[in-house]
Amino acid sequence: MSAPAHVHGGGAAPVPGKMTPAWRLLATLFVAGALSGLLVVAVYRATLPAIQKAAAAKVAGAVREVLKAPASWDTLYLVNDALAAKPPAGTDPGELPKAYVGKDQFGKRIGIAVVGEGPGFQEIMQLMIGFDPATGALIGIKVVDQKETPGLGDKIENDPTFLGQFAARIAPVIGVKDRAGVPPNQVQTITGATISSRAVIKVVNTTVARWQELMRRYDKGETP
Amino acid sequence: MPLAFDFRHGVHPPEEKELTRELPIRRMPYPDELVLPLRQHAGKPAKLCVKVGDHVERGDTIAEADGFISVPIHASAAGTVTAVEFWPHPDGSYAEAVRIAVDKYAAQVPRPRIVPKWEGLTTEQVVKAVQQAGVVGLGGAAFPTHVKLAPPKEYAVHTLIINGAECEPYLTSDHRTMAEYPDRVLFGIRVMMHAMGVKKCVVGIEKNKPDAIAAMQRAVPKDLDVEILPLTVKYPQGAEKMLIKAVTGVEVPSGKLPVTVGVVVQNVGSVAAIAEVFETGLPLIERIVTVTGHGLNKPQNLIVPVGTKLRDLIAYCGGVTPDAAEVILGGPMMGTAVANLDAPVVKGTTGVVVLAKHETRGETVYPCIHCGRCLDACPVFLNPSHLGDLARVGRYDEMTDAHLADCMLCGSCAFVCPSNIPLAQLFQASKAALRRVPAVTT
Amino acid sequence: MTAVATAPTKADTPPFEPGAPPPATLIQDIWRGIGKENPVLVQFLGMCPTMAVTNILANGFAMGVATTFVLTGSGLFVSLFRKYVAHEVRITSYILIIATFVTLADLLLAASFPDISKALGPFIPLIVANCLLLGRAEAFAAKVGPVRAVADGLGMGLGFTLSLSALASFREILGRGTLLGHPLFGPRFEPWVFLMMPPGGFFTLGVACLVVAFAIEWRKKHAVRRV
Amino acid sequence: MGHLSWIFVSTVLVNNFTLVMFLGLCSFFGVTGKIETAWRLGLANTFVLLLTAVSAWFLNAYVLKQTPFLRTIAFIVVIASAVQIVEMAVKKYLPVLFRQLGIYLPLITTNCAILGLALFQTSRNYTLVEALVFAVGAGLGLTLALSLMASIRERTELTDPPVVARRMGLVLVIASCLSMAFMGFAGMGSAE
Amino acid sequence: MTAVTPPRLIVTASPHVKAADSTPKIMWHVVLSLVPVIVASAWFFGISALLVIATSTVAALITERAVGKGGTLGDGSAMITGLLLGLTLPAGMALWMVGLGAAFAIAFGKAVWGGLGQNVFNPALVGRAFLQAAFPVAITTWPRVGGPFMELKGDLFAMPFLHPVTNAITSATPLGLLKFEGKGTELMGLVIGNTGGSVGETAALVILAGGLYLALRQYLNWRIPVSIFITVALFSSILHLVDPKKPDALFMLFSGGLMLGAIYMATDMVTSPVTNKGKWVFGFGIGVLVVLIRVWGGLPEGVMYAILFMNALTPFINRATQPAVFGSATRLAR
Repeated sequence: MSAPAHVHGGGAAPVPGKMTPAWRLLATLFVAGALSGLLVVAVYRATLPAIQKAAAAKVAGAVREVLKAPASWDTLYLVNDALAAKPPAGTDPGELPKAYVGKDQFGKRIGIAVVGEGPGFQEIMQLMIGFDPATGALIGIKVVDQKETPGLGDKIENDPTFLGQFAARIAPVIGVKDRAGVPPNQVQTITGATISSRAVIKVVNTTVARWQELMRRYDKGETP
Repeated sequence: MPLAFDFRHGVHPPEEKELTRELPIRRMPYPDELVLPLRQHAGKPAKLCVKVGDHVERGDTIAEADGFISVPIHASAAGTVTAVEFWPHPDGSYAEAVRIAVDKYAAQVPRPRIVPKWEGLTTEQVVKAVQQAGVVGLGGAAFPTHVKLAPPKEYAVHTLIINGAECEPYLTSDHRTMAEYPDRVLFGIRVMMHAMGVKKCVVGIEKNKPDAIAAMQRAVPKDLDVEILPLTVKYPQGAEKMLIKAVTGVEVPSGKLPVTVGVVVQNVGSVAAIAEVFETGLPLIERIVTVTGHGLNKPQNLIVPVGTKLRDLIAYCGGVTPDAAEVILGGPMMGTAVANLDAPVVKGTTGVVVLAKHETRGETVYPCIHCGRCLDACPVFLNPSHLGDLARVGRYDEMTDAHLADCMLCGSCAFVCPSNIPLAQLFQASKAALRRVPAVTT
Repeated sequence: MTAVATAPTKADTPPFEPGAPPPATLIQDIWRGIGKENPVLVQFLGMCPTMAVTNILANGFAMGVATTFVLTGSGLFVSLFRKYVAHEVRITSYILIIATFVTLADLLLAASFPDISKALGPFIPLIVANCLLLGRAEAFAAKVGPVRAVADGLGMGLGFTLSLSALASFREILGRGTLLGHPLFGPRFEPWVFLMMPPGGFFTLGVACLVVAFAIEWRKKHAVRRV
Repeated sequence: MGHLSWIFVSTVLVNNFTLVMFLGLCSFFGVTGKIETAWRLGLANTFVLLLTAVSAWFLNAYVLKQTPFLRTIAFIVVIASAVQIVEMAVKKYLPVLFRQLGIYLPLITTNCAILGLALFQTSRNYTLVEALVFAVGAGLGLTLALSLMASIRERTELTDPPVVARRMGLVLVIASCLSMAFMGFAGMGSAE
Repeated sequence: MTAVTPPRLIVTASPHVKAADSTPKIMWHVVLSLVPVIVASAWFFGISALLVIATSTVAALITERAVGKGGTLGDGSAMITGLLLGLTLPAGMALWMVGLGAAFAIAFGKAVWGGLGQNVFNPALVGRAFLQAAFPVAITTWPRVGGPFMELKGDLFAMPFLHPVTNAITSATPLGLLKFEGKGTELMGLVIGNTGGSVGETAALVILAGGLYLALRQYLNWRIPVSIFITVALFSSILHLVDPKKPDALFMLFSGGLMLGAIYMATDMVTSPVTNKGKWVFGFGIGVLVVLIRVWGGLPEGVMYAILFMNALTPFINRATQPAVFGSATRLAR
């Protein structure tokens, strides 16, 4: 906190006739900085568990949803374009992209859940995508973050029939206006929100393709 | 010369000249009383030199020039000075004027006077003679003519332009002058060219006066380099800068006088008046006035003694029709409406137009819809719409930045304005406001 | 009281501070922010959050409460330290104090209401840049005692919260047909999505301004009539 | 490259800082009918935005890694200091520029657009290059919005709006209309 | 003996005569030229189109009467706003939404600014942009062309605040078909107008004829539509040449609201530049934006937003394209 103090101590224009000695300025800022630092750190310490718990619960909920309630899951970390079971020392596990590998009660892998993102109608949208890396078959999708047009584009999140139809489709999927028959790679776009629907499909396709490849390499034993 | 015979923008008001175009100039009989304001010209008003009770002959000086930019005023008829008092002036104000009771039985013969021989005179002598004769620009502005004959020495004047455009609707006095007295006009041109030492002269006449063009062309003497140039029919073709642009293709720089591009412009009427001075020795005591309009019973082109009251003039022309609504001195585009018919005809009065009710501007003013027609009309390329907005909220300083000074109040913008906004009036008021508040020196 | 009598009392009061707010009761200090000097509807301060987070009532209210917390806290601290802060670095110190309380608000909100915290996103940290805070610190808290400073902060905060809540209610009710997430009009209600979107934010505040201006004009007119 | 241009277009037009994200509204509403002022303000803003983008990025990458909770405090203090240093430097070495921009620089410190930029680029994990593009886009978007507002107000200053709209009502309606006009750009770049 | 003095002498400032055109006359001529467009809309969409247009117009007039400066109904501008707004809406739109849009258009597109001539944005488009933002589904539900004249194309009479229950057969606009399904449309259909779309935007030829009438009578400035057409044609041709999958110039010109927008919206005198040079710039800007939004934007159609955006730029364009004054240094230098 002392860096800004230097700057301001030197920067303040002295008022003629009312000079405050530089040490007082520095002391003022130092005390203020120290006090605020103490306060913030104390509150941070106090609130950290709750915040982390909430974040973890959120992730857990999403993983459970998109993998259709797996019995358990492991976390893989993406480091240097390869997956690792443990984050290497010196990295912040919170910042690394992760894949949640879901298992059934027998420990068999049922699919992975990853976060994918891409431009939507207005802003970047984030999806949690659950799929089987072996086949590319989708298990479930949940919108984590989107700023699409309320009442229209945000149907991608609020309209269960749209997201629901992704289950059991095989990526890469394509969006059509009226789904004819049951081709396993077609999903029906939302009327009036074609662009948002397509953005979702695009994110799903690119994410699945990328993580399928990563998983394949991980299964072959490649590590970062 | 890209756009000769023409200038860009401008408007086409209905000409309405057919009312008097074919009517030959007639002389109006003397009225019972003449009123001669001392301020009839641009510059300083004349100095009174008669007193009540004095008897004056036709052509006698009743007020003397006061300085160089001023001209004397002469009695238009023989009679007795009955009063010197404030009298309705054509511009709407009251101004000091000499009232003369016309001597009904006088022969109205001017005192014998020496007619100057122009061939032998120097520039200064011609200028003096013209000033003594009280000649002013008869196109409406009434700027003393002799001043223009003596341009500053640092500019070489190469062309004299005679303004025969007469672009104002209704007016035909210049038209009739050129059609009926081409020789007099050309004599005036000869004197002017001699006085100014100019070798070339161009007479610009709008194409809607073919008889005037033909008459002038026939009358051009072999020894003079005078070109008769037919011009596009458009308002304000007769504005000095527009005329120069149309004739020479040169634009007079903003804020500068025509002499800076070597040109002097004179009105046809003024030239004829000069000719009169050197033909008969008579000063400017009468002028040709078009008395016309749909509100008038008998439109005519008349030689009217200066000082004739409008009431007398209109009565002589058969009075007004029941739907007559507005009496205008000058043309309907730039002339002034008069409130008092006791105001006299002055030297600058080109015409008297009595408009019928249906011709006048409506009273309803709509908001500006920014249609841009005024921009297409403005001959000096201003943005009247923006200037009008500024004027309405009184931001005069910004109007100066928007070149208000270049506005010549031709009224083209207000003419075309579909919202009937009195733009010309706003600009005139703004100019007045700017004159009142002297620029703050920084 | 005559001038002679006031002279000695003047010496007892703290040295004259230019621009110090006139004395007032606590109620007046609180009421000022809600009514006559309402930060949103009258002073137009803190516009960014006013429009950015008022698309639903929960967000608007949370933003209001967070701002109130910061206003009160920073007001208290600024007032407490007002005699020790050197004039040259006062703005920096105020910003430091405000930023501290904003961080606290951010952390507390994230710990207790993670969903709202996520919805408000960077707009909680952006409270720092709300001119209202620095304005109150400089114009009021730095010149009065801690009690008055807190009262003023509370008042301003309440005014801010109430305005934000009103705007947010309007937007949520018409823009979604819900209030605090509860549907109000049944399934056939057609929401005015416009109000949920950025232009709707400007529009809602615009309408609020027009209504306030209309009320002022109306009162003016009637006051004149009464006279 | 496609990603960078998306960031740029998105920041200038689709998610215009002022008209869609509601950042920097104080100067947006405070700007009067003087386009020159708006330009200079926009230019000064862009300059500070760039400065902020760089300093915030380095702060994030090297100083705040372990203490993310100090972000708000650190950003605001560093921005304030950086602006002040720049102000002094410009005053000393580029006095002409200072006369044109100088008075705006201190105001910009408390402009939420600046802090907003730092916070957004952090939450989006932008790289340095992305952050720079983001800052330029944000600055351009701000300048655009400011200039539009200024030129419209230049016109409305000559008109006669109803009494109730004179203070802020009309300004907010203008902002609303501008924001609506920018809605046409929504989805740009994501339609392919 | 006739009177010498006129009975009542009026004294006005010069000029004392005036060209025949007046603002109400211009406005009412625009209204007149819209009649064929309205007839065409009724031909294609039946009574529904007329109901939409009538509702919009009546609501606009009522709002103008209520919040306008008073006595401004006669100038015809509110009528134009109402008619144009109605013409840009789909035939099946619930009438309460239409009325709301028209009220918004007059109140916030015009009255707040100070009434006729003072607004910066085209009021009809402000109303439409509001409706587009407020009811995005309703305003993009395009009923199919044709059918019996008296058929109601949607839940027109839905109660206010409730969303319409529509069971009418809908179709897509040519631009929507292209953007979302990659399908083209026959050019003939576009020119004649038997395609999906807003009630008044489909009949390109009728609109062109109306525009021609107005242009010949000088009630609209031809520079704006012409520059829009040229820009759109050139820009889209270039894109079409580079990538043949992109639509060609004719499709671009005759589809969507371009004709209606270019001829009736962009030429609104109040909201377009006053200078001729500015009008070219304005048209160019609209053309570029229309193609940009149609080709790269998220929306199939962008004429409305293009015009609104250029409206916003208009004061600036005016400023930048001031004509050089007669005899000024810039002109003399040429």
